[in-house]
Amino acid sequence: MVRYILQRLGYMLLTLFLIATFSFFLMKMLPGSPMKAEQKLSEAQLEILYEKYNLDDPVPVQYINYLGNLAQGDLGVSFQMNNQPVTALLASRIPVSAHLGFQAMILGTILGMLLGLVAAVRNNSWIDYTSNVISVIGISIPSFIFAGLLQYFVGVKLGLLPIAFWEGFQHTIMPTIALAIFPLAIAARFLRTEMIEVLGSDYIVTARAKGVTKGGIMFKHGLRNALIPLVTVMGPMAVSLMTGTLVIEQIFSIPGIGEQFVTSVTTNDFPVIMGTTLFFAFFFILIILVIDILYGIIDPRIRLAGGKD
Amino acid sequence: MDKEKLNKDLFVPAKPDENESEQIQRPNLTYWQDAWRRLKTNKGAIFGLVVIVLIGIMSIIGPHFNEDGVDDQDLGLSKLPPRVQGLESIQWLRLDGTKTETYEAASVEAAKERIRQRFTQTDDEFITYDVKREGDGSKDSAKVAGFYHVYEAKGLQDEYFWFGTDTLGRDLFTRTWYGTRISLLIAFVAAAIDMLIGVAYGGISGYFGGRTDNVMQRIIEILVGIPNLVVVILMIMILDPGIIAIIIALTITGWTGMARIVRGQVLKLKGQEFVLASRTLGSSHPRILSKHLIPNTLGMIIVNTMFTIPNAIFFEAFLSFIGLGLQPPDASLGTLINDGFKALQINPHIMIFPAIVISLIMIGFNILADGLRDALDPKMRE
Amino acid sequence: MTVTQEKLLEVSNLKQYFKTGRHSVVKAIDGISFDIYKGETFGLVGESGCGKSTTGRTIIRLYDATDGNVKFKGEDVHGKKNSQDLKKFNQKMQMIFQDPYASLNPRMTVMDIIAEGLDVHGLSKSPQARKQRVEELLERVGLNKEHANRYPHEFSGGQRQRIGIARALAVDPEFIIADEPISALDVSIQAQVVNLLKELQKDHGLTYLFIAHDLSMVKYISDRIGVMYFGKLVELTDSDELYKNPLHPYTKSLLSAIPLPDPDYERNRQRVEYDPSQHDTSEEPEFREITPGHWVSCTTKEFEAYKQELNKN
Amino acid sequence: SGGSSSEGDSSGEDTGSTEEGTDEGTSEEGGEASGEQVLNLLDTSQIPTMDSSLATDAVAFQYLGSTMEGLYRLGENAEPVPGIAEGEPEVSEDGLTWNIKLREDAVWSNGDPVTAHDFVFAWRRAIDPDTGSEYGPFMMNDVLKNATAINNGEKDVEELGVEAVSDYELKITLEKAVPYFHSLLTFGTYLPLNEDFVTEQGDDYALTSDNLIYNGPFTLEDWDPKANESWTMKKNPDYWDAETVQLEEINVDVVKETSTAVNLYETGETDRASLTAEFVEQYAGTEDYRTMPEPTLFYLKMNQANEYLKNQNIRKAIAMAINKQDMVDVILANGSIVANGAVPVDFTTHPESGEDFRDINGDLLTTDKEKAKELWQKGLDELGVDSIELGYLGGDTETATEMDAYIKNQLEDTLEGLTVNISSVPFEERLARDEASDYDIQNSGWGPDYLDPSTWLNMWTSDSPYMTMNYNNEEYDKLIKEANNELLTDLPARYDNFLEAEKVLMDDAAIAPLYQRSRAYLWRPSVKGVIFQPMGADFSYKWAYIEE
Amino acid sequence: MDKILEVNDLHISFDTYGGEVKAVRGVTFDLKKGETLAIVGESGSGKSVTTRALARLIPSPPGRIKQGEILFDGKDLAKLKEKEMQQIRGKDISTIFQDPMTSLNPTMKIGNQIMEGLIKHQKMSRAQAKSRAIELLELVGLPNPTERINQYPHQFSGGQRQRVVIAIALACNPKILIADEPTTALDVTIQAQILELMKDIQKKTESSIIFITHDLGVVANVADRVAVMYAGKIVEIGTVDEIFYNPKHPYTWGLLGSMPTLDNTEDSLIAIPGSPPDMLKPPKGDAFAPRNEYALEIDKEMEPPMFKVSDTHYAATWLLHEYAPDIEPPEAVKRRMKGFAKTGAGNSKEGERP
Ligand SMILES: Nc1ncnc2c1ncn2[C@@H]1O[C@H](COP(=O)(O)OP(=O)(O)OP(=O)(O)O)[C@@H](O)[C@H]1O
Ligand SMILES: Nc1ncnc2c1ncn2[C@@H]1O[C@H](COP(=O)(O)OP(=O)(O)OP(=O)(O)O)[C@@H](O)[C@H]1O
Ligand SMILES: [Mg+2]
Ligand SMILES: [Mg+2]
Repeated sequence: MVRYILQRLGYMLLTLFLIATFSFFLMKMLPGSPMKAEQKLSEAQLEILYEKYNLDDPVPVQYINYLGNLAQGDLGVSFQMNNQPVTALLASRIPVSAHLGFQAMILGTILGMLLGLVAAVRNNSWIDYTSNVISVIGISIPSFIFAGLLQYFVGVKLGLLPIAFWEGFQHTIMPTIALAIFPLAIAARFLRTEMIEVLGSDYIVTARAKGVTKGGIMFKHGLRNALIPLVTVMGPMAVSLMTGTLVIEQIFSIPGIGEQFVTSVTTNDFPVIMGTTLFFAFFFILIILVIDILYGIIDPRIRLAGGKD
Repeated sequence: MDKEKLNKDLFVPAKPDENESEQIQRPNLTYWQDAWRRLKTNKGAIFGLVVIVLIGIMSIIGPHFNEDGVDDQDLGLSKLPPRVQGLESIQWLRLDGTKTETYEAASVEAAKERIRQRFTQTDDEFITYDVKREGDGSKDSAKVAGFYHVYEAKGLQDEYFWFGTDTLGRDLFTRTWYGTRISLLIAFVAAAIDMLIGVAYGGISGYFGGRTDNVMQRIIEILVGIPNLVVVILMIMILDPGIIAIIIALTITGWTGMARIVRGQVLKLKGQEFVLASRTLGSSHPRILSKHLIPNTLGMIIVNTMFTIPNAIFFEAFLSFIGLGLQPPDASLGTLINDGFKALQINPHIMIFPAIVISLIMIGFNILADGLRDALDPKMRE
Repeated sequence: MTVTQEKLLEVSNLKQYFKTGRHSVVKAIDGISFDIYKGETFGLVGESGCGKSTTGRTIIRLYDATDGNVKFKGEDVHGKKNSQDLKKFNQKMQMIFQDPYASLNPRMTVMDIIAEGLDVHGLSKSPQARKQRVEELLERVGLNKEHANRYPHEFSGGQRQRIGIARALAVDPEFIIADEPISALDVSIQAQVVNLLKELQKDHGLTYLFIAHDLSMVKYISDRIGVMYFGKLVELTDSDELYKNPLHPYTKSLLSAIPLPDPDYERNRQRVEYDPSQHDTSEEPEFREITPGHWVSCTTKEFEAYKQELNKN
Repeated sequence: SGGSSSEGDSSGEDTGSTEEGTDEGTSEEGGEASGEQVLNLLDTSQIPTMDSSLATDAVAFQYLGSTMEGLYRLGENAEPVPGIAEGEPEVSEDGLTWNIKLREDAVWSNGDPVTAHDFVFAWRRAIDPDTGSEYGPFMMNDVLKNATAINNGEKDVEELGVEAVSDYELKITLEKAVPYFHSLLTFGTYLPLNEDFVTEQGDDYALTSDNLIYNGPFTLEDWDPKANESWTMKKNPDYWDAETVQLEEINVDVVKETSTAVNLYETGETDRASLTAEFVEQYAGTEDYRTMPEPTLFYLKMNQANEYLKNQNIRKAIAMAINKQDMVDVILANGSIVANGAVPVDFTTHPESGEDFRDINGDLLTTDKEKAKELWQKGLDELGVDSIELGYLGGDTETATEMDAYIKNQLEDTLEGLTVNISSVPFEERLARDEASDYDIQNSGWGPDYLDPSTWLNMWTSDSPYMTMNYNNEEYDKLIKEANNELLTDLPARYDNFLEAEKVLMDDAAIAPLYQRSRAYLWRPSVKGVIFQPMGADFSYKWAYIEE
Repeated sequence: MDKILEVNDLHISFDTYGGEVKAVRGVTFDLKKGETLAIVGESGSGKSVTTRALARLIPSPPGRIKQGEILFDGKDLAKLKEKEMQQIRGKDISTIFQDPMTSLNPTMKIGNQIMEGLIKHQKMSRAQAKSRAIELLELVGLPNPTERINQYPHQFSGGQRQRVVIAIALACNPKILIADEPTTALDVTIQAQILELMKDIQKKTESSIIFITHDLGVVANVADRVAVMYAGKIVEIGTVDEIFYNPKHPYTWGLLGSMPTLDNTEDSLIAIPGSPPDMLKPPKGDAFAPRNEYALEIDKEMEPPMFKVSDTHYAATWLLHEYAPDIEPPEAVKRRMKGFAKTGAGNSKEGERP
């Protein structure tokens, strides 16, 4: 197990290295420069600035330098927010996005699972149909619409919750709900499908034959066995939720990484792009690894150290 | 039982029946023909199909229902609310060509004043009021709903814009269906990419396993790891924005989710006896993949496509938002919703109709997908 | 039954190890050797998990052997590499699987399942010829041609196994490995399948490796029987001889456990338990011929004892 | 954002002042402040930097302007009023030497006095190539003596044309007699820096509000752009003119989404929300609604490398074919006005007559569809074609897609045989294409950097670095060249040259002016005295107060 | 012996897309205390459905008990509420399911799976339940039970899993143990061990067993009485000797004939041709008729009633009617009936069941 994880971590370093490499060169091909007043500066002035920021070195040299700094944990400083160190920027923005994403993920998954469970147990009843309609709406209407509606009705009309900003638990409620709709829909749909299958399997009948109650059947026997596909889809989703979402952060004015990243790409803020990319990739690969480990925990039949595949 | 009543003649050995009862004649159909036959008998799936086909048809003929073209602008007709002949009298449908706003104020008059300000600023010739609550002078004690009869106010008594108009005075009915056309195209393209690239990639990765799998999975991780946005912006340097660019953007990473899912299924299936059986017959790898493994993952493939489609539709809207997508005055459901969202509180009609169409498409696709999944599974026969 | 002394298949010192972890290995088969003659049915019995299926699968190259070799008509099966040779080999040797349902692709019609071999080897010239051949095969295994358009789940177990047999026959094989072809079936249907296999053997001169754990059935169908225990062959002889004079204690235990449809017999049946520790452990057992054609895995001491035992009878 | 004072609608009890304008507050200077003097504001982006040498954008200049004090500050009607400077500068006859006395009561928030050395240090820092400042060279090259050479690394920073004659006297030497230098001195790049503090902070300088000191009306608190998107400004008690400052506190939060800002305004959590066109409809009739015209112009650039656009009649036809009035009324709907020239209204006035530039030159290129059709036909005949296809590089404002769709429609509708293909691309890509002259028509905009017509007209000369549209008119070049050289000391003649140049430009229809932008806001009516500035910072809160 | 269970005219149907599948069409039998009743019959004949109905474990929908009663302890189980049924399941009526590979929860430690019932029905503490679970595993002959209760099903071989399933079923000393093909997946040696084990336990606890199988060898080994089912009905029921040595129904003949014996000679096995009827549309008359080489014309018209052969032996075939021609069972079956004389059961043709 430990060995397996170490091996995977080894791959992870390799993958990260490749991602860093590809991203770096691709990024260098982006149009324009990170200079903000680019439009107003003459060629000569731009050149002076390039020299100052070592942007006039050949790209491979820049790349080597970047890797050198990276190896020392130095991600450079932002161009957009003058001289702010990227590590500090990530360190303060990521927790916010991660917090929000995590809450949404938990809320969405739990509610979605409940909905999916009920729908599976009451297969083909009105609850089932309602659950399906909720799922479809959840996946077909983008989250920013829910966000807008929530903000207007709950925030302005009813005045129940703060409209924006990130200043305490109350402020997290609306963005969490808006963000949770999509995972909710997915969780409900996947769990329902899988649960119906599980509930039809022999060991569920065995459990019933022992006199286990309905709740016991569902939670102790059914759920765990229906969890695998859910984990498969929810893992990458957790990554995308927890690494920040542009629109939700924008609508609720949350100082997260999602919105920061889009800004950095549109302003060619290379160090921030790279830093965020590496973090995102790291997180993604890590989650994939966690999922693989979770597989083994959820279903003991799936062995980790599987030699062949 | 009364034995006297029994006919003694029947107690003789029976003549063997030649045509056994179990032999039910069945037309000579291939798997796919058979799946289609099964699909036809599934009411839900047919309903879904009908919804999609109707929307598809509307996306073709809808823009020609009236004389207004996709880009026929008239700023004089800007932001008209929806109005449909015959449905004007049904209040709650709100298809009567009025704008409405409800205000709370200290007195009815103050609320009415607020409504006037909102709509005309001066007179209330075309405004009707509905006093919901008389005020007593205290803050927000009165509540009045005002209906502004825009069409009358603009002297357009004979005009009917079924879905209303947008800022530039373009007919939203025409634009919604036109946008549907593009979104459906994108939906199909996304599905096709999923099917072609995702399924093939996942299939190969899972089937060959071992080192091949390891490398292919790492490639996926790299693809997912490199920010889409960077890649997408780079593409604009090479391509001009537009449908082609959107399709290429979708192609780059759209299929990775599908690949992962197909891989998982194939890993599970490849040890099954029917696959071994095919191997003992000397089947080639492509044959085993295409005839045995992929058909048995179709259920998962279909379910996953259901999530790919809305994602693709909104990815397109996102691309348009950052400047890579459709070029104005083109529109898709995604961009219409994006645009409408900005005016959600003031002119909800701009967003609502595209949102309804997209939900209908998704509902249609979902029921169809469920039906398709059943139809593709021969066990669901009958 | 025409049993010649021509060897069709020679298995020598075959080993198949599975790596199950970084350091753990399952020795599914651990050095077994036997020959199968042309036209005979060779039965392979043993308890669940002793390596019978693995033996069959390794012979037909579903697994690459860890060690040892398999010769089919004098040619080394595992040495072949090029795909042309492999295809030819796949045509001559076929397999019938343990679980008839699992071995049929649920999303293919019976027509396509049976014709797969024809398609792979390009054995039918036209769609009509293909259809005709499939219908012929269906009739051959006692199904009728209307069944061609159905799906596996629409058949009973016996019918499914017939489809599996038809598929194997489609490519005109000379040798068929039948891996517990009847264990998953109903008794009344087992009889159908066994009768069919026997009939086919008579008509086409097929050779079978028949794997099972139900001794009464194996005895009925086989000419010679090998008894496996824990990856090793412990006894090999004529089927009648095996029942009359079982020598290895495991064989005895196995025979004593067969339930017979006779209440009287059952009431009085004494089961012999097999205890592996009863063996003489002073030396590694070897496979020795006690009487002509009767081989048992034993040490020299046991060898003598077995000989005496036989002489007594 | 806690501690907001404004509650609900204050409708009814407020005086029904009719003319709601930008400078409303100042007209009753020193008006009654009542209630809690706390202002809650929103901004659309983070302050990217508080380092005046590195600042480049309006947001940075906004907060630099509120917390720092330069030699002068823009007051009412965009007139520079003394800040750290004591009175007006003494300018030598040739206009090249400026002597400025500094007030002696100005201090930094750490207690250090503000001296002439602080300016010398700051300006040298801004032009030093090692600082990597973008606006330093942009604002100082060709203005301060030796600036260009220093920035190019050819001369030492010590040779920059600025020196501290004494602690409280500054001597500035110019390269040319730049007539608008006075207004440049109000600009953020020319703010002073406390050398000791900046050196002590080193790389950390201006990373957060803790790494800053102030000498302006307000101090900044809780600003850490990498972590938060909110900050607070507090009245600076050490400010030399602290008496004038009435606001105790200004809270700012970053909100990018207009609907969110409006919702916050509705619930009273903010005193100002900027509006996009969608919301104008809802609020236009209310007393909270205000528009603030800006001297920012939008126009179409027509690339004359294109064989069709080389034709003057074609260009003119394009410039006249668009109904600009409808565009500003319906699409923008925020008080923006139609532009019919290359210089905005209310920007500069004639040095002699005091008349506005725009009033003198009047409308030069107006919408006239009939005329446009005529010219178009003429152009087509001259070119010998009957249809033309042109690419259109889209704009980057929030209404860009609508605007572009409208312009395309207008052009195609009016000009028969014209096809316009829009490509709307991200901002950086648009810049890249602009620089490479890779466009036919481009929707583009420009904001001024100093108060002088040259900020609008210099860029259209054939040798300007901004000339990407291959326009070349010798007469125009000559007029501008004169204005920037021999006429520098004859300001009225210089002004006339600009007027003449604009006429040439418009007659050539080198660009097709579209509109002059305005911004629409919801402002709490109780907030008074906020001054709107045409360049640099958008607002000045020094004189603002709340009157309940 | 006391009757512990009485099943009367049980009908069970499944509502499927294709229509109503009449899986069980009027089954009547009883079970006495301490006896073993074997139910044999072809795949799909309704054995599992019948027995599942006893514990009310028919998935519903689509299944439902259409008619009939199941009397246990004076209660009609067919009408009991789900909550009350939960009290009976596992405690009074235990079930061992057909497929050991799938009837254990793959994600739950087997110890917990055994303890679950103990904690619920015997109100044991976890510790008590655990030691009892270990005891049970020992009882079913699983080595190292203390370690193995912490393992998951996939770590057990098929035979071991089957023993675990049996341990679960025995946990609460049920009054009735329903074993649905508990040994089909096992090889003969392990099968034999398990059969012995079940007999032992039955002796100790005096419980009654319903044992389903289609292996007549196993039936001969365990059963006191045998019921033969075909197409949703019991076609013959009697003591084990009566069924083996004096079978009356042609289907029973077919079953007996298709078993090879160790002393079998060259002739081929007697297979029952064809396949069972589609329960969606059960044929008119005798369902077995189309496959029955001894079918009479009347079989096509009318379903045969139960004819009484002896007090304990009934069979539903028109061959037992007085009008029927004398038909000899096939040779292979006759050979098996050699032992018949010993048992001395009468060969009576008369007497329908009262
Ligand atoms: N792919 C594999 N990887 C690891 N172990 C395997 C694999 N295939 C089989 N084994 C192991 O090899 C041994 C022999 O398995 P095999 O399937 O040959 O048994 P069998 O005699 O056919 O049993 P049965 O009668 O149950 O079919 C078993 O212990 C099994 O767990
Ligand atoms: N859930 C269900 N839905 C529809 N039909 C069912 C269902 N369960 C069982 N049946 C039908 O009921 C009939 C009897 O099934 P049952 O499982 O009792 O057979 P069995 O005698 O136990 O067979 P086997 O020996 O294969 O276990 C079959 O025809 C089967 O198709
Ligand atoms: Mg096997
Ligand atoms: Mg069963």
